[in-house]
Amino acid sequence: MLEVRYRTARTLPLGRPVAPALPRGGILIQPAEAEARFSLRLRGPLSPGGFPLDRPINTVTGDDRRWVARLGPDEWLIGMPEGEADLLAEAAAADLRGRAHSLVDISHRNVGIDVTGALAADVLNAGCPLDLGDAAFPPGSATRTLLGKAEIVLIRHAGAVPSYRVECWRSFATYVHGFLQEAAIAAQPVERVPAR
Amino acid sequence: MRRFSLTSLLSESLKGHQGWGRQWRDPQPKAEYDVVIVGGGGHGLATAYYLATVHGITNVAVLEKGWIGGGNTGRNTTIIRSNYLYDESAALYEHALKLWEGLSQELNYNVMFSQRGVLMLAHNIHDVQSFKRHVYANRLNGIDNEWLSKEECKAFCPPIEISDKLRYPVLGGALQRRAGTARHDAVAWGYARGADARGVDIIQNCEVKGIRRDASGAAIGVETTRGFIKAGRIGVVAAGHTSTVMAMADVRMPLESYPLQALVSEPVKPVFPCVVMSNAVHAYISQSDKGELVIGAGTDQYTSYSQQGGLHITTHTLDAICELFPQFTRMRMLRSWGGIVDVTPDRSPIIGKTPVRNLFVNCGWGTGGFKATPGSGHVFAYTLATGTPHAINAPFTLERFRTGRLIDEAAAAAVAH
Amino acid sequence: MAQPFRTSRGGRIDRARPIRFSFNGRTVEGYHGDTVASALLANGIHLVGRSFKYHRPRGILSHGPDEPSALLSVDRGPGRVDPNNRASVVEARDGLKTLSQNHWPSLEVDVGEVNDLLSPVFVAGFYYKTFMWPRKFWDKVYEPVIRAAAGLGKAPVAADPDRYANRHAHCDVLVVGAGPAGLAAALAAARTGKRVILADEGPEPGGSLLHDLTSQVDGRPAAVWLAETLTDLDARENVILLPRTTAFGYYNHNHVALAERVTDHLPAGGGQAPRERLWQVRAGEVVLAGGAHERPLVFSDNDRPGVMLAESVRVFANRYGVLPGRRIVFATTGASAYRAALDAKAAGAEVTLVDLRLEADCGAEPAELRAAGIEVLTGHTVLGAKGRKRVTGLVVAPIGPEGRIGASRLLSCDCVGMSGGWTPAVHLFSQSRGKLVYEPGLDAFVPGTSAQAERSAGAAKGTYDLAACLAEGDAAGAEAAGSQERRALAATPTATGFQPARVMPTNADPTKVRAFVDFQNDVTAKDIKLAVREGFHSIEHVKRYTTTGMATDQGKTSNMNALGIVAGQLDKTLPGVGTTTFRPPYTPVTFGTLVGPARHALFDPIRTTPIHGWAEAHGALFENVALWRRAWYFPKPGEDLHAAVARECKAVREGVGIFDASTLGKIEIVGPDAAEFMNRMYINPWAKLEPGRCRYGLMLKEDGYILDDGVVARVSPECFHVTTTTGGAARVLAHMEDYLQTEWHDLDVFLTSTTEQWAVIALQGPKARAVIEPLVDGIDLSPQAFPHMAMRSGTICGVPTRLFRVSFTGELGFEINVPSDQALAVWEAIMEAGRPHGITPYGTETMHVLRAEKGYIIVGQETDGTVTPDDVGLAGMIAKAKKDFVGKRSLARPDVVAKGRKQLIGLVTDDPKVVLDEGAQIVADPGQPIPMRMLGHVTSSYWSANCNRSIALALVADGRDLMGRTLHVTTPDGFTTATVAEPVFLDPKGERINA
Amino acid sequence: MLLIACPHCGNRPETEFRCGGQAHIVRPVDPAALDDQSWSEHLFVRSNPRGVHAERWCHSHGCGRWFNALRDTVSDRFLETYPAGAQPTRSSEITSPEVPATVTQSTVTQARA
Repeated sequence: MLEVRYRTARTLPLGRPVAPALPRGGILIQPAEAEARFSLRLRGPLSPGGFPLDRPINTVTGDDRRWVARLGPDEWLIGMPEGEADLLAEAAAADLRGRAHSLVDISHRNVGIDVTGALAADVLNAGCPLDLGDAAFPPGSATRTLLGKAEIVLIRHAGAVPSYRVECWRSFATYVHGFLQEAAIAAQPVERVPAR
Repeated sequence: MRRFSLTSLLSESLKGHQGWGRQWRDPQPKAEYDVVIVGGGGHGLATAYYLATVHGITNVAVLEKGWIGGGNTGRNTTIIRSNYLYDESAALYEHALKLWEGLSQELNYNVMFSQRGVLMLAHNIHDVQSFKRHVYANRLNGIDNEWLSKEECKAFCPPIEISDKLRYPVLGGALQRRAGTARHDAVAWGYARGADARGVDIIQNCEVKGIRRDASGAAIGVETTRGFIKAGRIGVVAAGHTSTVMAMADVRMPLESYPLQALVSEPVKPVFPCVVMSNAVHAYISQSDKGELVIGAGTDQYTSYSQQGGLHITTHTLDAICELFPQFTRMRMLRSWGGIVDVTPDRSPIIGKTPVRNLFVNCGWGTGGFKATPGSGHVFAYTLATGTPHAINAPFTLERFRTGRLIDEAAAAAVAH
Repeated sequence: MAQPFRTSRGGRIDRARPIRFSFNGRTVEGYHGDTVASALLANGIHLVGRSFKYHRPRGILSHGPDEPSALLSVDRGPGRVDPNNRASVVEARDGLKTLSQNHWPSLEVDVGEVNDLLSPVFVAGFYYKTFMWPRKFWDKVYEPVIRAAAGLGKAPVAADPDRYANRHAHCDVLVVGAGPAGLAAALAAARTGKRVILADEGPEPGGSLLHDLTSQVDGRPAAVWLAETLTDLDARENVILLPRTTAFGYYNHNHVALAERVTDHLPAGGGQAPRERLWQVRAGEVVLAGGAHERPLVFSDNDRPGVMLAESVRVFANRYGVLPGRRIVFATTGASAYRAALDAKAAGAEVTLVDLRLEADCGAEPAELRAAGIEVLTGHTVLGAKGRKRVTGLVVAPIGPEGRIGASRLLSCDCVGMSGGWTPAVHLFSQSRGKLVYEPGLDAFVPGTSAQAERSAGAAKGTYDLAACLAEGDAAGAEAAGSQERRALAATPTATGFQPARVMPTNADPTKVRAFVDFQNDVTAKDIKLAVREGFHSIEHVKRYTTTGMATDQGKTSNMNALGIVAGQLDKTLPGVGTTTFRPPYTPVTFGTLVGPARHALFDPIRTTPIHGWAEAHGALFENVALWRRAWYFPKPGEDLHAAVARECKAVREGVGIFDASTLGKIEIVGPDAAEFMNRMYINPWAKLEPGRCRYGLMLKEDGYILDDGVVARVSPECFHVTTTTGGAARVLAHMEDYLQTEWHDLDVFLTSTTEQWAVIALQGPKARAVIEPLVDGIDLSPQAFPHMAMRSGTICGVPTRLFRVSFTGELGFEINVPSDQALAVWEAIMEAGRPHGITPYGTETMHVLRAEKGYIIVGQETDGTVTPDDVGLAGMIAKAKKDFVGKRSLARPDVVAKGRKQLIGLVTDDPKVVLDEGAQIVADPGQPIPMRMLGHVTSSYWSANCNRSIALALVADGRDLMGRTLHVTTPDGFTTATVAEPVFLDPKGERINA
Repeated sequence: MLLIACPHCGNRPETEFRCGGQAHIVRPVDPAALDDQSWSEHLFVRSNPRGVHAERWCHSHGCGRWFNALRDTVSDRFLETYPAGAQPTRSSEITSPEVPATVTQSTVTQARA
């Protein structure tokens, strides 16, 4: 199946991102491009092989285009450009030959939203109950968690400006995107100075 | 017992109310009673009251480890209704409702039973089917329950938002007009006063620490913080602590105890005329005589005896309240609290015998015990007096978990497909 | 003259920024920095409300959150009206409209005041003793009257247009309260570099330092030290300083809830910014420095407007530049009121001070006051207040030896400042389940053993000396941050002498004295004594019987006095009577704050499929199924549900229909032990299912009742594609994971949800094959190559697909699984290809009818959590050879195999036009008396256009033995008759499905 | 809202978890061999102690793994968490259902991890 090239354009639930809008007061919430993603499940010894599987749980390796997030002891979420999906599947098959594992294409299950800017953590913390401080959730962190009433995977990329990827299931994308936009409005600083 | 009446109230008001005596005595425990009831909540006190009034058994003690009515009786949201689906539950709760209807007069204590109607809202097609099933079953069981269109719901309870724009629009509702609320503390006090007047000893600050059994295994009395008390029969009515008490007689129960939270708003002038329940969005709300909106929240997911739950349970409940009643967003939460509810696998109570001779139990009312208080006490008194269950509580055995004859109202409400 | 009681200078108000608001329609002028209470007092307005029960005139008791009496309705514009605001904490601003409450026709003239005359009758608990006769009067007369009288303000009537926000936050040290102790704690913690949050309920941090004009801290005036400290904290990146933020709830594991009032104080309302924000702080350590509340004195008519707390007089004078009266009498049992008296005198008032304590017990303070020209009467009690809508005088008398009360004297005044000592604000400590201990010297409960990682400091711990508060705060902050460093701060000593008094001694007839304990709920000392007399001895009983401490201030000013009176009556110690457990919230919190953004579209996620937009554009109506919104039916212009569904149903059986089944749950089950895992989870056998074949699977809970169902395809020997019901998807996956992880460690299997990876387009009807044939590549669609219950992989419209040949209609059918983002394109291509065949989109209602015509069950409709496979006629699916599967053992329980269980049957109404109500009950004899014996109920019922009659499915006791019998089914008006039939109404041999 | 130490992810808020009730109830290898009484006890009877309780939790909105925990049901304090299939190190502190706990005091301060 995977060798079949997708010939029909993908219709993303949040639409194709246009040119980035101007960030609203230190925050940019941007639906991601169509990407390929896989859920890899594997137990037993984690040979480095071609994949960085032996990194600690709740970390991500790679860059914002090709990444492998370890979400649990035997679970990895892998993201990459669409065109590389078949290569990954082949590589995984070669690498994990003879090992009981599961590699499931979930490119269409997940939707990505990038949240960047100085207020990014504040906006996420409107619904995400985790400590997103630099010590507890430094760049390179990745975990499944919650945003309001939706489950998400939260990935923090490295960079000068705080930069997060929120991944959610397709049908939750409207809610998650709406939640983040509402949080961005509410996170704008207002006069909180004392009466005097 | 000094009768309460307008006359006695007026005559006392001329004397600075110096003439009122204790509403119930504070006796020392006797060495032996015919019946010892463990737990001085509404159910236990009602049991004692009906033992004395219906069965003439007055050598009875109610043992309460704290103050009477201090458990779930004084912590619940006081919803009273009887529109249950299954024949067994319907009979039990309707029995209670009929007793509620004359309770103030029976006890000579105003328990403020207010038949303001309980309206259960349907938010999806599945709810509609389920509620109609209830309405029809209730009709054949002689219990009032009627289906209302959403417009009729709005007319009955104006604060309800019935716009189609709601996340879960209101499609209609099932209304039991005879249902309502009561003043929870007064129920405990009224039963206590009535039982006491007939000779029952209500013993507060007396915690049961053990159940003594004879060589045959039969229960013969209780060890308490105020000494051993011999008992002909023992009735355990200790909601929230049943597992602990029953373990004293080596009886393991199909129970788990969860925190259940509730809250009230600041008092406001009358704005909410009835009780509204919405299982689909988890909202239970009424307005007390004092003007507070009384709101029931859900249980936490873990067992606990802390009488304290998580904030997210409260916020989740208020999400639903404000969705259904958007005018209440600016109201304020005044007080919140938690109780401990004993939940059985089918979420119906256990009322009757136990494997230990002379030991009886009345427990597992989950989140809905208050409404049953008079009926529960009435049939449990019968069971304690005769040693056999009343026809109404006969199905609510411990045995049913072995045989599989469960009475699962919650499962019958089921889930959306 | 405007603001006649405003001092000529001083205070922290900004005299350069005047503001105007209205009170009961009258314009009130004040300054930026005023509260509504301070501005009202500046204008000489003391009468601001009526009490709950007796409608007595009430004024402003306090300057802070403990205010029980001055409760106003505040109008901030349309939809922004709310009741019961404490005037002492509402920041005055331009344009605010405030209104007093609980009176008719007006605040000045209130008919309800008749209750005050009837107060001898309306004692504590009177309503339990009467209103019982005649019985019907309760519902019709008594209760409505009681209810109308109860309540304070009026509930909002319109939806709230404001925005509310939520923020989860983490810190190492959370400091609650920014008074001297809290500031010192925050400073000490902040210096370590740890993350600190400092929250204070006031608009301006500083606590008592904001009105302390005389003390020195660290060699500087207190105000200067405060300003420097705030500047220091503000400059630190590791500190979040939150004014206007009340810590109101202390939950498990140091989860502390704060309510921040973000914009109410802004004249423009703050634009898009939220009105309030809930901070959910998870703190490593908490420092509780929330200060203390002053106690009123209990004496006759102590509730008259103008009678307030002594420290409040000081606060109004020093912080707001308002003298609440020109002739002020202070009445006290402790030293703190002396400072208030001195400050009031300095601000220009004529001052007298009355102290219940004997001169010898008073320390140096009387002399200090006398030196300042203030008359001090020690050893004097207060017999009562004079005046009705405003205090006009205080009657005092000396107490001689043996408590004899001497000749009384009237002290004329227009304001009284009273002090019965202080009650530490232990609310949050108690909420954290820390154990309170009684400190007799302080006559107060103070924090004892901690239950969580917190510590208290300052007045919240019963420490009232400024230097000691600073030292305690510093130590608490440093300890909380794990630092050994301590910094001592010198400060002016504070006089803290105090002797508790329960009720001020009097020689009046105790049954006549109306000395208020709970001001808002109108509970007097004699009410409490009555409760005790009637046997209510536990403080919880007293509270509930008298309602003391149950008002909107939750007893901040009254609890200790009530407790003291009960203890006195019973001759017990205070702890012997018990203290109440404090519950959240510390002060009332709006529902909006707790709800936050979870309103409207964000109340609950609305899940939609990739086809949703198309369905919307084509006129579909939708129904909610779990979180999903599914297309219910597609009416053409003029069609109702009935007409649309009839058309859709016929279209499927006669041609071809298209249905969006994307919401079905899907799980990819992969691994060498996948088949064994399936064997254990489902009642069916799986080992022999060939790859490329499907089977309808049924799954039970361990109690034997049906949990879920769905078609399962074996993709390869080690891979199953499982489908679940829409509502059951998450539940089933969790159920499987639970067994896999916790019971069957021996199985090598992995589960991945693919519900949203695959959209599912169901194409059903005799022409289904013809429609997709031109679109599909790589799959031979012929009946021989691709029979019913087969699954193939290939492409459709160039899109990879898992193509199932399955049917939930009884027709030839396909369920086309395609990746979600491409489903809309495929759907549109199929619609295009189907147009010549009359392809018809249909919704869930038609799907339900079509499957009912075939007697296929829907889990959740035919089953309800109490139904076994045999009950619905599916016992034949149970794999006989399997020794075990989840739920198998429960199927052998006695009452599960007994006769009389309800079984699935078909019902055919005698009148074919009658469509039964779903949920209708079934009886054998409609003439029997109530309660009737019910045999079962209708689970599904529809008009079947294809059968040209109504059809129904029902669960009926021993129903399979009743074939052909006539039964009676409830209708809204009575009963109708129906005949028991096999639950298949169309194509009983199932030929169409194999077409 | 509890703070729960997932053995894989560390301290996480309770809303990410699902509680699975009493731990260490092993599903019988051959349920058919049990009589009705034993089977109903397996299904329904729970120790429900007032004190230290061994219970199951799943980090469902995290790593998805089930694990076990010892928690005091009076104070709600966790004593420890440990992987599914393992035994707790402090098993001796579990409150036995047959022996009533003499009021467990909640005096221990919360783990400060």
